[in-house]
Amino acid sequence: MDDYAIGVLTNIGLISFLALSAYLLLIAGEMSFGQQAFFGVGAYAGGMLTSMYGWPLPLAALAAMALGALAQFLVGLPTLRLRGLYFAMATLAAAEMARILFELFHFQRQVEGEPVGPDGSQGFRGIRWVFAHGVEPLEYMGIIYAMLALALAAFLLVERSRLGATLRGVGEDPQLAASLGVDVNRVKLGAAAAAGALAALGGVLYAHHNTYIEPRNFDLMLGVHSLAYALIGGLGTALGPLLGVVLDIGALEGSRIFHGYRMIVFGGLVALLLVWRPRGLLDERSVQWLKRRFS
Amino acid sequence: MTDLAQNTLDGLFLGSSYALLALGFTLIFGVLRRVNLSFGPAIMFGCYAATWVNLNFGVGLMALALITVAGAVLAGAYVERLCFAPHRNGSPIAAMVASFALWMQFEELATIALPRHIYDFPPLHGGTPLEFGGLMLRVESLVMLLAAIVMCAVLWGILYRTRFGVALRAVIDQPQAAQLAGIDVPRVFVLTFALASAIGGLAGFLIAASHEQVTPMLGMWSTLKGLLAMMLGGLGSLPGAVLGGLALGLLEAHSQWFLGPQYRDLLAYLLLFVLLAARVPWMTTRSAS
Amino acid sequence: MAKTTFFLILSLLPGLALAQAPKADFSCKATRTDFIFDCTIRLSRGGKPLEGATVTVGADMPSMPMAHTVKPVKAQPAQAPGEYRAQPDLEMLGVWAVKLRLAGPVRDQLILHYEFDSKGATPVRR
Amino acid sequence: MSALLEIRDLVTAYGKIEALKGVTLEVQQESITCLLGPNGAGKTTLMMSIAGILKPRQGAIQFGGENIAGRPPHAIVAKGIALVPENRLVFPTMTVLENLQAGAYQQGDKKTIAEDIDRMFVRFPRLKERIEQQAGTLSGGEQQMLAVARALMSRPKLLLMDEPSLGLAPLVVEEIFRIVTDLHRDGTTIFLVEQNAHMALKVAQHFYLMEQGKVSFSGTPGALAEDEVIRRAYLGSSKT
Repeated sequence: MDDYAIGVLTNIGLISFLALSAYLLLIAGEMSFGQQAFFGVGAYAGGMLTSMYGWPLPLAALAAMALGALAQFLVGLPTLRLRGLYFAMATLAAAEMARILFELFHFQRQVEGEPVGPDGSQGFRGIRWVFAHGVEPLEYMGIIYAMLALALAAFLLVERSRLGATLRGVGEDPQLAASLGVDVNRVKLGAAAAAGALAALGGVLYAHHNTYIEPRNFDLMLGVHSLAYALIGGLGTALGPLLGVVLDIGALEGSRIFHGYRMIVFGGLVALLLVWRPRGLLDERSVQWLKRRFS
Repeated sequence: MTDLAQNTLDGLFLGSSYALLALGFTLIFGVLRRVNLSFGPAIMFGCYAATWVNLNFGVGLMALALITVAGAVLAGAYVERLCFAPHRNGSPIAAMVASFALWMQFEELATIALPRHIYDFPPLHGGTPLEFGGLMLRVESLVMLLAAIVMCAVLWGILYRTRFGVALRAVIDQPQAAQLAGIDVPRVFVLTFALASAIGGLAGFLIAASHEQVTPMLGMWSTLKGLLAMMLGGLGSLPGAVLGGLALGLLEAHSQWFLGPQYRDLLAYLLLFVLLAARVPWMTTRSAS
Repeated sequence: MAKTTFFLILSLLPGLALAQAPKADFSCKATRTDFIFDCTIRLSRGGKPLEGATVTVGADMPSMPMAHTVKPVKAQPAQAPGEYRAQPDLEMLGVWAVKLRLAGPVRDQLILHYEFDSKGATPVRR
Repeated sequence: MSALLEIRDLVTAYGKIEALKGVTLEVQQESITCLLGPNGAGKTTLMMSIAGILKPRQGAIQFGGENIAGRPPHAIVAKGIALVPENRLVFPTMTVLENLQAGAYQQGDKKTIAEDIDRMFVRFPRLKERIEQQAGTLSGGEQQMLAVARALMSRPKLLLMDEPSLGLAPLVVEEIFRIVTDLHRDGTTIFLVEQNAHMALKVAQHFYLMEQGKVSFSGTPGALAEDEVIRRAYLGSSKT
């Protein structure tokens, strides 16, 4: 596979974490415009730990995930009682605040005689752990997809379990779920923390792939895109969001046929697709239908 | 002391542009119970259309204003047909994501039509700003404030003095009862969408004239400011939209003076977050599931 | 995949095994065809020109970097030692995060921000 | 007397679930026709299908010599049918006066509207006292009256009323039924869906019983012993 194909596949893998993160909140009944902020938290935290404090990547990833989960938990605590657009706008506000805080965040340390670390809007250069440890692009892509497979396995496991049913129940009808004794808020906060961790994991992997991050990478566009991927791909299964990402980044970006007109084609395609399937390609109904056919 | 007055003045001018944007957003949200993420990009389309015509044929200010408004209404109609009409009794999220998809289209269309990052846009009055009592006053800002006031009066007149206004308020209040009262609700949707797009187009023209430039970021900027002002003023309430816009303008003007642009935006978002988290009454009266 | 398992063990060892990072200066001129630029790259490491590296030049948009990527092009070594030439197609003007991927004697990646316009590219210092 | 409204084999479905499984009935000119039946029999679906809120899948609705099945609500109001919907649906933030003006939306001439509004205030004096009040702040009975008045503002030939007595105190129910008889006396044809079988049978000249989306009985009050009617209206006729 040439460099370009690896690059596209790596991008698909990285954004899929964000799409899964938005999907997890969507099935819990909450629409978030802010997952890019936790993606950013992961990127910054992971990058700092490896390039400023010499932590190994796996450890830094775990720490970043914990931080992402904590951050989304704290944002969710006062806002998860809000519904629909109110919650979306609260997450938008929180994410834009995070982006501006990244712009104001200057914290560097001398490593081998050179300042390393976030330098506000100049960004954060030199996250070179992957290169320093001689990891080939193909191998790094392997790691990303291994992590993604782990996340997917967790999703598919949860979806079959009682927890998965509770989650969807809370998403579809919180009052009904509450009347059945479900602590709706605790479930939503749990889902939010997990979504934060997922986004942060994507962030860590992105930072080390790109070796450079800057606040503008984590703007509203990324957040609304990940929400769109989850919805286009379908809310019926965790594979839905991945389908959304593959459709955009894979098919159109990779194919380069619509060279330069890609967004016009993709935008029109998405709008028409949503008219035909308002809950995405792999929505709940088609997933049930597939399960009946193949089980 | 004059700084305070100057900032308040600038805040009012800035706030009036936000108020116009919020009015457009609120009209669409009030009637359709949907968020149109392509509201800002449709305005940008109008501004880019005017810039393109100006670059190739050189037209006067009035013509530019008309082209901007017409472009915004045209783009708005395209968005309404593709994203909102099909999802009328469907899911609000689908309609919103569809409108986001068209935002991508408008943005790429703009960068293709006019590839350079920034294009000039003629100001209303090229000369030095007016001055009285030690306060600087740009013509664009004055016209912006006047436009906001006139638009509020026009909207109030439409809403409370015309048959269409009765229909519009009825649809906002109880869509099914409006149908039963014999109101052609789909037609009200289309006309309201056009009205909101026209208001957006006017705001876009004045914003571009006061910034004296257009960039592809105009779509994102006007969407964010419009949404922010609408939420601050109370989702779905037209007077709220105006108050929200003015409040946001004043907050930004003053915080920019004391804290600089980054803290200004940070403060605006922090205010929205805190108000939402505290679930203040005027903001959460209308349920927006 | 023995190498990956070895890597996993290696990765658990803390320590700052950060090799000396290479430096690059980068300049481009517009060509007759739209959005295609003729760029020269001078690579050095620890002050000495870096020769014999295989350099690929790619670029991302600062906003949504994973979605707007440009097909990377391989650079050809130029006359002077440590100097390389490439003709990337950027599809759009504006600010790009140019991504220089190095392989061969040293494996690394450098990200440099440039504003591309109809004449050439100027470094961006925000 | 000829039938003002004729419905033949009407089928309306929500997705795959057929709420109306082929309904056939008539409403005679200047009559009060009443429709009884247990919850979920499809009474409201029938009303909404006539008013155009729901699009029937099959069947015809003949009114004024034309099949209006599937026409949009505003066209049906123009033809002279007005529905007083279940739980009233007033415009809560608009005043009583504005609610009436909304009801007269299709009436172009301002003078006629003013006259009609005055006539409403004669028929419903309590609304006159509340003229500037927001409809949302009225009591249940007053909102019901406002909903009836709003429907009358479009000068309908046929008035559909979907459970007007729902959730109202007995005294207010009396008043509502007195309004129904007054309207009938003044020549309005009324098709009334009602849970309160006892009251409904007192005012109606003809009634239908509906169960699981089909008409199960048609006749004049007294054709079926009242307790039998009530039993079937509430418990359905299946002999389980």
